[in-house]
Amino acid sequence: MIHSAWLIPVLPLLSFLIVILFLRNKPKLGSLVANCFSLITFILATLVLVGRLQGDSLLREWNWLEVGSTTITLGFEINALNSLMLFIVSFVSFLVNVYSLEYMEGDDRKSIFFAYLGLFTFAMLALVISPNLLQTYIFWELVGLGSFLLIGFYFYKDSARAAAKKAFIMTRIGDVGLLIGILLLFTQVGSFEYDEIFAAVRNGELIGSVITASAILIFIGAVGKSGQFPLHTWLPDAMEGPTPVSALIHAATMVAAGVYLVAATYPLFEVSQIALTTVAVVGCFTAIFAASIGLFQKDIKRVLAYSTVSQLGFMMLALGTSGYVAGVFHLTTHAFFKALLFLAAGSVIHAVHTQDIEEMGGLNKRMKITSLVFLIGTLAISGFPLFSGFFSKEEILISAWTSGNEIMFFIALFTAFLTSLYMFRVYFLVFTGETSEASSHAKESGSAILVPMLILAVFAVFSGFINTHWFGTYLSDFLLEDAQITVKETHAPTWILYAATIVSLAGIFTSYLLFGKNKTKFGESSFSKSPVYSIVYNKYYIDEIYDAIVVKPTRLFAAGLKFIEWFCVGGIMKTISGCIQFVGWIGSRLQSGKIQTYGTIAVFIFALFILVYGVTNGGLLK
Amino acid sequence: MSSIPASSFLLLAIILFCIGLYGALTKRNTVVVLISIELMLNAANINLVTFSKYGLTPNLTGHIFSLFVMAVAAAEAAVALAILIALYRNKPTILIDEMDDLKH
Amino acid sequence: MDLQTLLSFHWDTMMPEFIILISATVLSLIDLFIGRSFSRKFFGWASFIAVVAALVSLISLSDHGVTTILNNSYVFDSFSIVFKAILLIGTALVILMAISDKFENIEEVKSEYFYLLMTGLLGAMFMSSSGDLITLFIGLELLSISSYILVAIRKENSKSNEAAMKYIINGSIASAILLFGLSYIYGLTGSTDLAAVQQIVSTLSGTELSGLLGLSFLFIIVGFTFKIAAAPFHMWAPDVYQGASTPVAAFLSVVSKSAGFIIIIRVLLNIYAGAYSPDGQLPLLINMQNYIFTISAITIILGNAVALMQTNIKRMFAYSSVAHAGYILVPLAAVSPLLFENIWFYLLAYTVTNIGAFAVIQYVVSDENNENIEAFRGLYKRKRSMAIALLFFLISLAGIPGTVGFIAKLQIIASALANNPINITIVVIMILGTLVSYFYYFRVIAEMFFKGDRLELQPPKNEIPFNLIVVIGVCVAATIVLGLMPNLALDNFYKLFS
Amino acid sequence: MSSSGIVFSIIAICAILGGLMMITLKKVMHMTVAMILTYFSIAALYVLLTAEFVAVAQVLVYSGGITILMVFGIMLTYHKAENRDEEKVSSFRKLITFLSVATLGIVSYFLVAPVDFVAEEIFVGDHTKAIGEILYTNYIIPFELVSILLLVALIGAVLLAKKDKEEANE
Repeated sequence: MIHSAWLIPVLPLLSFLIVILFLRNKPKLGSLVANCFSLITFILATLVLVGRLQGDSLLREWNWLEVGSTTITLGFEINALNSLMLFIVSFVSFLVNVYSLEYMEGDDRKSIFFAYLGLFTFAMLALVISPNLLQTYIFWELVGLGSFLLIGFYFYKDSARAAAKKAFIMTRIGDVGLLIGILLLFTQVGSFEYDEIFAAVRNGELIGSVITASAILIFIGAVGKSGQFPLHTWLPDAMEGPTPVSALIHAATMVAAGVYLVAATYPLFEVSQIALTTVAVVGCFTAIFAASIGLFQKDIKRVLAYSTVSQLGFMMLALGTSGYVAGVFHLTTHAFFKALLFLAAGSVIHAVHTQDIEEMGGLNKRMKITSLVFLIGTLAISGFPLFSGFFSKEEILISAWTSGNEIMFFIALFTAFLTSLYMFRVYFLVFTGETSEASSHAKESGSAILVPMLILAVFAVFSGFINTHWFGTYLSDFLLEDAQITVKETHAPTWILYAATIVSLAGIFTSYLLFGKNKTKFGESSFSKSPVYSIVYNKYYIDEIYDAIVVKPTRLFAAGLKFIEWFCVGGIMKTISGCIQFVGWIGSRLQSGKIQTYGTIAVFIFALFILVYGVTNGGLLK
Repeated sequence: MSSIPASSFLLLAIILFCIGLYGALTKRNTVVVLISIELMLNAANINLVTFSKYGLTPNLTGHIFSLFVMAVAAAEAAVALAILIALYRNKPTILIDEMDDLKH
Repeated sequence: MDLQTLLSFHWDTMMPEFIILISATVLSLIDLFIGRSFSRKFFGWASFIAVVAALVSLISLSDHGVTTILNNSYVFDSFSIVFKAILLIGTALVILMAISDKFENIEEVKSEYFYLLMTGLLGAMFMSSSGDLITLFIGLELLSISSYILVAIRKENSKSNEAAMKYIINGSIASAILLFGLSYIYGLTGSTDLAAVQQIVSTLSGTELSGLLGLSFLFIIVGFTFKIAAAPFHMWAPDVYQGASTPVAAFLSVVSKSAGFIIIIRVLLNIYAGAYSPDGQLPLLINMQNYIFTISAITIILGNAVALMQTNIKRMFAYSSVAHAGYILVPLAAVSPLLFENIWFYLLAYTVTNIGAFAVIQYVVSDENNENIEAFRGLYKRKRSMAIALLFFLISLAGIPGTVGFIAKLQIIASALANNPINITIVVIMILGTLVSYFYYFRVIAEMFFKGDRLELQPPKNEIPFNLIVVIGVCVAATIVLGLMPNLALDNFYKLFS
Repeated sequence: MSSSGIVFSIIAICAILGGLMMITLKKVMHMTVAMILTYFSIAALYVLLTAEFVAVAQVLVYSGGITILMVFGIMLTYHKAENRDEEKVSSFRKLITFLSVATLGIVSYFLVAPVDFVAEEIFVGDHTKAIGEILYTNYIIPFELVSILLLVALIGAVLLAKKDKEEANE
């Protein structure tokens, strides 16, 4: 089975071509065909994963292009990491396909939507099985194109257009870094193959600064795609796409591509402490930064988007602190529970036709199953004991602690607290309390929406058990089997486990006090102004305390970060684009339409050349 | 005859080339601009003919080349004037800096 | 030399040139003698057939072996075959485009159009197939003068006249500068035969004369930058493309530019690769690399930055073609060992994508009677096939994987870096330039796919003419097929050069 | 200075003077006359360089053909504006042009100065015949190509300069 792994990306491509060419105007048939293909892809991927579990890695390549003495190959590779990724991607993609059957009902471009899903899945799967950096880059770009199409799916909305464009451009900036990194490696190694590059690194053929530079450049690519600071701004905006797309792209797969890339090129990072530290710092900062912004969002999808950014930061932090397994592990569990959360959010949006959580409320009576699965997802992401997120987050905390960087560890711990705080905020505001006006007509979604969610819920609960210290570290053993990295034996202090548990519970409890009991809404000017008569005095007192010690500092912190974002990121972007625009402006001003101006400019530059030549080579000064 | 150094001829060519270039870039009348360009071509011809006589291996190729250049120059001048006349029919000006509808 | 010697040359290798020459002459005679009322519609197809016949005869000659006629006046070698093929393909496509060229609803295409395109092509072919400075110069001028007239051919239109005026004045200045440089080459070597020149310049080492040789390099390269529309002589391009009719703009941006690169390779490599610099160390070409580097960098930066500002689609493509000239100069600036194939493949890629794009532009512009980018608004809903075709061309020009444009850029970058890692500077400039180019290419894509209210959009007034369907079909197919299987073209290239 | 040196100096001064007058005089007709002076000086220079045939061609093509062409151009496009003051050209641009051209000239001169080739009598006998022979054997290809070029220029000039019949009737 493993030998025909190349079929896995080809099938979604076929689905894309068939649907876009022949079934454009047949939404029923088109979506059905896409689903069939998606199912077969998923089955194949599962078989390949099973095959890899029992067998060995595989590498197949064909010559594609010859540039002088260098041969560029195309091929595919199956190893532990990417067989796992294949499974995750095709699995989530399949569930999203099923889910969209109902969710996209009535849209007259339903077929096209499914075609795009196929294109995107193709690109992502092909990215994952690439055996060399060039092929990775090609599909990396194609993934960007697919997400561009899907984010801009509702292109008649200005905001969707702007978001699609922003996503494309922002990730392109990262891509340029990646491309330069790849080319830098190419100049040094003379090959794009992962294996050859890693071999060169192992044999010490590359000097340290080159490794560091190329690792950081590759990381810049990952920063763009995985929405890390400072290139994260496109990800929340990308929520303009249909919700199933958000679940697929902006939770489970595409944004994970950055993390995957860092993991796939890990041997490179491993030997450069500077690169690792960069990854860790950026990840850590992104985690807390996004979490603190997420706390104050009102749009349910934006909260989830920021939480994605934050969780991706966690993964990067893990990778940066030598927690290779921890990073991949969290990537796996996150794919399940975040897809679940998005799908559930989609179900809610589908029912209440608003995305503002402060307008929702009391949905647990009307949408029992959705409410349940959302709760499961929330518990998982919050790291509630025995849920999947609990184990993977613990791994990350352990790797942060054992790397010896206490500050990052405590930031991560605090972020874990914030995570449960803001995620439960969503849960409490949306599902508990009085039924709001918007929610009063909500109906539970149909089975095509519910079944995928329930399946994902099962995974969100249990997927953590693939790597625990109690039952066995299956994932870790599997991944380290053929990953070309060195593993450091670590002894994690047990108190981290308790600390993680306490932090998670504290977050949930705080959230309950703030949002479950009191329905604090940040939308009102301030909550000290909330009507005194409606609440009992001592509750009010608690509110005050929380307001003073938690909410206000966090809000201040968030404001500060927002400022940094606006100032640094925006400033740099503005400067660069300003420079280009300035050059363009100068250029078009010089283009005065007057023939002789053109000639004068040409002769002026010509004279400069001649002057420089005369002085340097011509020996004019001798 | 041989008392004139080759560089005198070459210097003269450079001077005429520069005069032509300056005229081509600053004169407003299109016809004068065209004349200036002819002067530049003439300067190149002086070089060619000089090198025919003074050179590593003097030969007649320079003469041939300069004859070809003359033919080309004549053709270019004819086409340029035809374009000028066509232009003049649509927009009665021969001032070169007034031909600036296409810009930026 | 008697008739016997003259006849002993392999004149048969000039078959493609003869076909073009004879058909151009015959067409001009027919044009002269048939009546005014007689339709000249068949001119386009006749000249198309002639160009295709020349291409076929060129291919049939491909295993003929190297032949030179009359002291390198005419050289038939692998270099000339592969580059002539590009020129012929480009011109054939442009002629097809020109058949249905309409301007301000004047149906009849001027008959002169076609034989002028053919004489221009003839000049370009001699530029790629001559080893003698005089012939090269005459070929260049033949191409230039034909182009000047082609730009001016819409003589009722003052924009067209103005464009032609700009073109001819800048062009004449550039060719005077070029000629001045060539005169020094002749002076230093006493010959115009490139093979002889190459031999003699290598003996000039260490003498003070190599200073003059370097000077001639600057004159020549600056003269040539006019033809390829690179900085500093690029400023005519936007104005001329805008003023000229669309097929002529396509001709200038593809065939004329390719011919410019061909003559640059011919002249610069032959003369300067074997010469010594004034310090007597390296080949002079290496010494002068910095100037090509600067030209290339300025061209890329300026072309892309100014393209961002444009609202007229033809001007935008003019600046984009300026930027592409900058990319094609990169292998020269990097003196990469795979220079020929890099430039050749890039020119091939550029030919099919750019002509395809111009064909779509021609259709849309004449249908909407509007040259602004807004003319493309909602094209996807109005004429789906056109929008999708243009999408392919644009992403190929932008260099997105899966298209031939990507392979071409990749080759240039890879071989520049493989030669010498120091070239990373120019490669980074090239990549950043490409990044900027996404903005303006995607503006057109966004305009076609994302904008335009379904209700407000008018369906296109005219059907797509058959000839444009052929052009666009061929170009789309080439863009994709060569993007996926570049070896189809490259194998043929290697076969000739091995 | 030898006699040929004196002759050369006079010719050179005439040529440069003609050029300078051409770019400083105000009236277009005066400029044309200055141009003829330069063309004749250059022809004399060719004689000095024993290039009699080129000299004759110079007189015929430039002083004859091209000058008349230019005069026709001036006549056909005669316009009052032509005598408007030349000062309207931006003096900044003039300065830039002047500096560039001067730099170009000076640097070129320093690079050209070391050229110390000595003159040789290249060909004893009839230059014209020799030129003709070379032209029709070695350079037959560019020669034929030039004939096409002239044909193209002819067609182009007629095409562009003639009035279309419909227009003429209106």
